[in-house]
Amino acid sequence: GGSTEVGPRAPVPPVSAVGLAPDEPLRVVATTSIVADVVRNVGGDAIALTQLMPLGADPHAFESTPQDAGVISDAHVVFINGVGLEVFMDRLLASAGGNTPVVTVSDGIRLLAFAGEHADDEALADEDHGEDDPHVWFDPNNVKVWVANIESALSELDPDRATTYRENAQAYLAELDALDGWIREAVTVIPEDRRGLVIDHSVFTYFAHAYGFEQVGTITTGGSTLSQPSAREMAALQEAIVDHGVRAIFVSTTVNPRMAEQLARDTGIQVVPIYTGSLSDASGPAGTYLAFMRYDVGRIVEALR
Amino acid sequence: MAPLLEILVAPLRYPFMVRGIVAAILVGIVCALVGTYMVLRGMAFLGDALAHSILPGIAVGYIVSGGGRGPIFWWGLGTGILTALGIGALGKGAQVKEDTAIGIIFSGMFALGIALISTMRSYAVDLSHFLFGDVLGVSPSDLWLTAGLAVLVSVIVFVFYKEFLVLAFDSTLAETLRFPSGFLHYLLMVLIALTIVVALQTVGIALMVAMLTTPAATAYLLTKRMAPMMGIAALIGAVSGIVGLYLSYYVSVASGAAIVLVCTGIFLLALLFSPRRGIVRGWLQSRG
Amino acid sequence: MAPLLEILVAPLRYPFMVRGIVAAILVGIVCALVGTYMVLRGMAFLGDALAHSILPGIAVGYIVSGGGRGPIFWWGLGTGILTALGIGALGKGAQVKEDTAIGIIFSGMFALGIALISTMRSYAVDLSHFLFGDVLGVSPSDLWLTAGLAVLVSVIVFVFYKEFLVLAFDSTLAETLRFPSGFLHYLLMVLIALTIVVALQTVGIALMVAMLTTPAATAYLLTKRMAPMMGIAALIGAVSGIVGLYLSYYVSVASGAAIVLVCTGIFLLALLFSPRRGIVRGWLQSRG
Amino acid sequence: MLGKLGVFEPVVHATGAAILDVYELTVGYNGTTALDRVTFHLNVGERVAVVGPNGAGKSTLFKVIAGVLEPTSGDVRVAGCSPRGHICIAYVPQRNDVDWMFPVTVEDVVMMGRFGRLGLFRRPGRQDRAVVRECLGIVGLAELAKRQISELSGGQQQRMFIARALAQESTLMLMDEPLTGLDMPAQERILALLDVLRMQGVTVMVATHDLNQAADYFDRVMLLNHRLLGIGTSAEVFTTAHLRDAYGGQLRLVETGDGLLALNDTCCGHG
Amino acid sequence: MLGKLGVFEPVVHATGAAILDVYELTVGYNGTTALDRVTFHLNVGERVAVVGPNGAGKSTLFKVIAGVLEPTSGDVRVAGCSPRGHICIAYVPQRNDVDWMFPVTVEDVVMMGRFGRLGLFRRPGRQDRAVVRECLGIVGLAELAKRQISELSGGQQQRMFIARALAQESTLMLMDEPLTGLDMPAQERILALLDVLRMQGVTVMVATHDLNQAADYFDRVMLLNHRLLGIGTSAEVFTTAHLRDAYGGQLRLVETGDGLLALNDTCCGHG
Ligand SMILES: Nc1ncnc2c1ncn2[C@@H]1O[C@H](COP(=O)(O)OP(=O)(O)OP(=O)(O)O)[C@@H](O)[C@H]1O
Ligand SMILES: Nc1ncnc2c1ncn2[C@@H]1O[C@H](COP(=O)(O)OP(=O)(O)OP(=O)(O)O)[C@@H](O)[C@H]1O
Ligand SMILES: [Mg+2]
Ligand SMILES: [Mg+2]
Ligand SMILES: [Zn+2]
Repeated sequence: GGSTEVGPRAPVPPVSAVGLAPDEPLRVVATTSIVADVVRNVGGDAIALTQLMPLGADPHAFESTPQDAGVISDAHVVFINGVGLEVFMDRLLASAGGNTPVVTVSDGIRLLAFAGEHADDEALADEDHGEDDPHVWFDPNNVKVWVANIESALSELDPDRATTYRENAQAYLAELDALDGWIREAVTVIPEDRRGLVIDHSVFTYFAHAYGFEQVGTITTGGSTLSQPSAREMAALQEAIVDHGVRAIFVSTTVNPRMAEQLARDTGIQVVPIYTGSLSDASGPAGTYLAFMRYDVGRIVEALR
Repeated sequence: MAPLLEILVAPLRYPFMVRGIVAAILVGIVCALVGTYMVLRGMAFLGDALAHSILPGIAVGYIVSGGGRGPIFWWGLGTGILTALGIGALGKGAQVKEDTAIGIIFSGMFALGIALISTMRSYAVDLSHFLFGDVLGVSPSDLWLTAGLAVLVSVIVFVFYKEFLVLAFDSTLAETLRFPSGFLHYLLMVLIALTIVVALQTVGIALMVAMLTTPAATAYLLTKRMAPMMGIAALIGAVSGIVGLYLSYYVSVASGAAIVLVCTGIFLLALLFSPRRGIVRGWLQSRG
Repeated sequence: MAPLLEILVAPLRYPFMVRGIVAAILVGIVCALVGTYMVLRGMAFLGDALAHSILPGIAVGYIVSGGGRGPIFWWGLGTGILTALGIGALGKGAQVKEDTAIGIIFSGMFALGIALISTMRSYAVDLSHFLFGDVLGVSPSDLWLTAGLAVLVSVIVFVFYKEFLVLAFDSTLAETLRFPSGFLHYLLMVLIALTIVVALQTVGIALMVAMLTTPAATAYLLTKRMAPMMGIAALIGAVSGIVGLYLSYYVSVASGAAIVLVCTGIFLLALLFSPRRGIVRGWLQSRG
Repeated sequence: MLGKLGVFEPVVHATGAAILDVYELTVGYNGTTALDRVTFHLNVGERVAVVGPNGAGKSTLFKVIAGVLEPTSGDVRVAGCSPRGHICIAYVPQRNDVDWMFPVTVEDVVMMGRFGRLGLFRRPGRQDRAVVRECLGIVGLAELAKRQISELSGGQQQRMFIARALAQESTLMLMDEPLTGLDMPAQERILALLDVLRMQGVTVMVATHDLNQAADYFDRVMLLNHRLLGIGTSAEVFTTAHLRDAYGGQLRLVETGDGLLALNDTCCGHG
Repeated sequence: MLGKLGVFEPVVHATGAAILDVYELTVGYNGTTALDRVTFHLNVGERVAVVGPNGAGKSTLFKVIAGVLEPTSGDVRVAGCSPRGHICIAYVPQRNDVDWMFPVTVEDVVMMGRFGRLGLFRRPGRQDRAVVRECLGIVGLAELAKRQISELSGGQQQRMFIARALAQESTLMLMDEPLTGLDMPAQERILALLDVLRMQGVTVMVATHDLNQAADYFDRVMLLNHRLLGIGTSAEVFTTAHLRDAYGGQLRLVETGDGLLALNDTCCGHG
């Protein structure tokens, strides 16, 4: 597969510079640990970053406390993934956010419909965001859009440190390019006929699209961890696993692996746990976004080669 | 400023805290009023059931409207009222007990909702939100809606106090007094549905069930008359809302959970120390 | 092969279908037996309540065990039994009605669970699974657990049939016959808790509530005696499980939802056409 | 507002009409026939005792007249209208299936009898409270007015429901075995009350199993066993043939000056 | 298995002892005293009527003896043991708070009376079914045996509970106003049954409001009004002074050959 073309630059919401004291950092909030990690890389020491969702949280379900709301209320800017991932936060942001600008880091990414179907232009034109897959970070090229969005937002809020942000962003973009290259290299060992991916819920849409895989099927249909398959879909998935010679079922660490385990047992393949919606803690194997991608791709390669 | 005052005032800096407290008080009062009837008629679970039952309505509303919050609310409300009327009809026909009627319709509707969602193949129907609610995410317009509801429910409960009392206590008497039993029965069901759907918007299922049941049950331990029971229940509901939110602010517990826990705590105190039916009193009596 | 036979056999090619059907039948039977008592005693909601109440146990189990599935199950079971005993004590003390006791403890425990989880700040405890369950994800060892439970519950229900009957119908008689009412009451609560926690593992809350309530209520419309009521309920539970899974296979509806919908459908048929209390019969009678 | 919709509309009596007309009334419970073509009339101010064996259909008759049960066929008119339209019927059922733990006091329950006369929006006033106090006094519960209802003895509960029926100040009182569980002074007081009610033009129907009470305290008696076996003075109705029809041959009968009397005890043997 | 744990263990009677000893029994409901230091004894085979005004404490006494209510102080011994240990007490409560829609037939309810005699694991046998049929015959419900219990009239329900108590074949029967709502032939039959029970050595305590019945059909009468006013033959107990104490001055008293009799009707006036 070729490189994903980056869509038009995101129209960052009109933010204006906030007056900061010389050594006062910009107060920044990010929702998931993955968004937070990218923001940290762009902002560096110049910002005071708060990550809203704890490590290991399923971003599809989360409840906030008054502290969370207070943090948002006191912040200069909030970065969210968007694309319907943090549905729970709409009202919290509307309520506590008040004047706090909210930046959707995924703005400008070319979105794909979930469940493995490649987005065609029709789907893009369709304003129905419920059909878009929110798991954009499985393609580092999408994260490059994040970086651009984050950098421009931070710079406009805090023009004095714009240079720092630009330098940090440049450095990190380079690392993302390196990651993209590394992934392309790593997956070459997987033969063409083994590039079928099965996963608990539809997180591999962008990964498959970028690196020449096919998301053969998911256990829960739709993009949510919160639904249940029918017997027909399970049967179809089992057939697909056999037909495509799928070697493994990947399961998020935050999701119950029961169905996957049974299906794997019946078809004689293995279950491989990976990280999807959240990083591990710093000492774990997926403490940063870069490590997270390397870890997951490592597991994929290991399982499918 | 005195430290205590400081403690009380500090959270009020945030407008969302103020809105949350107002919402919790309003919901606490309305739920207590409506919940009194539910507790007395053995329908404590109607809240939980209705909240789950509106799922298919929400799913259909989502499909039809393409995801707008407004239409989904009205679809939910419509389904809630229809379900409440269905439960009312099934329970009134005396074919099955009221709680069984609730159970059947609840699980049937919920299953229908899940089936619909599973064919929709879309996840945007925000289930977890309905489960946990989010009293801190209450918008000013939600607040107006809740306040409007609170006034409506209070007025109806006040106007029909006599009639609802007789209906709940002795339906044969209601018949012989020629009260329009059917109308009143369904009016109460609609009131309950209205309360639940609006409360759901602001506070979520778990919190709502607690607000419907626990204050009314606590008040039941403390008085032997209906009107004071409603008053005490409303007071407990409101106090739990305030204390719970402060607790949530200072201890950092999820706000809905904090309110429920305060509520449950008050119930336990009443259970132990009620002058009328308290355990401690019974225990003291049996010893001397 | 005849087309009908082909239709019946085709899904059985998949081992998960066979396991799912066996699990649905077992759970259907056990829930029907236990559910009969729940429906007759007006505790239709105990299932939903207990299922939610074990949340704090699961949370603590998660913290203590560091996420192992086995220990979490036992923590859940322990919490379930404790909660059931607590509800039993509160309802037996006659301080409040049984359904109110259930409501209070349910919301209190659920809130405690949410509070615990929100301080843990980890959602690794998988809530959605408990809500929807997955009868298609049943493992052979789950199946053995369920079968063991089915045998245990059936034996106890059979052995204590007389005693449970008297206890449910007329507790004063149970006292004068010197049945160990307390022991039996708590035994029944423990049975219910056991059923619920095990069924939860296999089928999830929504399905379980339906299996506890709907078949028993349907049977209630069809017979005027207790033993046949249990038998018919068990039959309906088992049939719903089988038909529902075939439906899920051929029509592609979420499996749990399909089972519940079949179950609800049978109830509606009984409601319309029951020879004893059916609506159609009543209507025919009133016309001539 | 609801009055306009006809929901709470009071019914104006057709003057001069008999207060109660029952015509060819038949009631069946799936399969069994409880009442079989029963026809009779009551005049304003009459006191009628309804007697008959267990399962004769007495309670069924009362329920239909009170409007809480639909007849299978036949016609019931209270002051010329259908019973469903009436708010001036007071009914004491044989068994009160109420929740005894309900948070109401004795006083509250009796006050409910007044609710029919208050419209929507009106709260009970001073006069209503006076009536309630008076009715409680009549049944001898004045001292227990503030008790929660579960704290009453069986007879006290029964008295409370009689007081509630009295508080309704209705023109037709239906009391299904109201003296059940009352001690003798209380029974005397209720029976004495019948005279007062008659003076107020209240029509009273009472079901009872005590044939002597029926003969002594009521203007007419009605003997029922699914069919109406007779209605008239006790001398007309309590004939050997009628009583045999109703109770079978097991009743001890005693000849008195006024006619036949059936006895269930031997008190007269002492006299 | 449970028998070993002492849960289902039957109690062996201390022979020769009085069947019931009540000593200084006091029962208070929060605040009010229902029974005040009541002491008496019953011998095997006696038939005792308990009379007293509403709220006298009759039902409270029965509940304590049946073991369903804990006394505040004092002692109750049935055949020398505490009532909680006994399975040979049959108790017909004044009000049966059962769910009438429960899926049981009349037969099933009467069969429940037999469950005390069956151990764990045993199912009712042929003999049990015969006893049930017989008891249904005695109360005249044989034809309604297969009915669901909500399909009974008030009197028929009461008969069913009496049949259940009979089916227990116990040595001490406590019946709290059992004749409530029964028609006269049925009352006669139950009262006639008392003789049969006496021959079988069954001790019977019956609460009633009918002083004449109490005097005529029972060996001894007990007059209760919170305190025990008297226990003995009706001539000893039903004295003007005692009855005044119990009922106040409102009772009409008639002098008979046997002593004083209290009347609640005027039947003797006719004779
Ligand atoms: N649960 C209760 N709580 C408080 N007081 C009670 C309760 N039950 C009964 N009482 C009171 O105790 C006294 C005795 O009641 P009990 O039921 O024993 O009377 P009784 O002799 O059976 O009367 P009746 O002839 O009306 O049945 C009465 O004054 C009654 O009001
Ligand atoms: N819900 C019901 N379903 C079926 N049959 C019923 C029902 N209610 C009453 N019956 C039957 O109808 C007949 C009349 O009953 P009803 O209650 O009117 O008798 P009653 O004269 O009041 O008797 P009692 O003196 O015992 O109160 C009885 O044979 C009874 O068994
Ligand atoms: Mg009757
Ligand atoms: Mg009594
Ligand atoms: Zn996801």
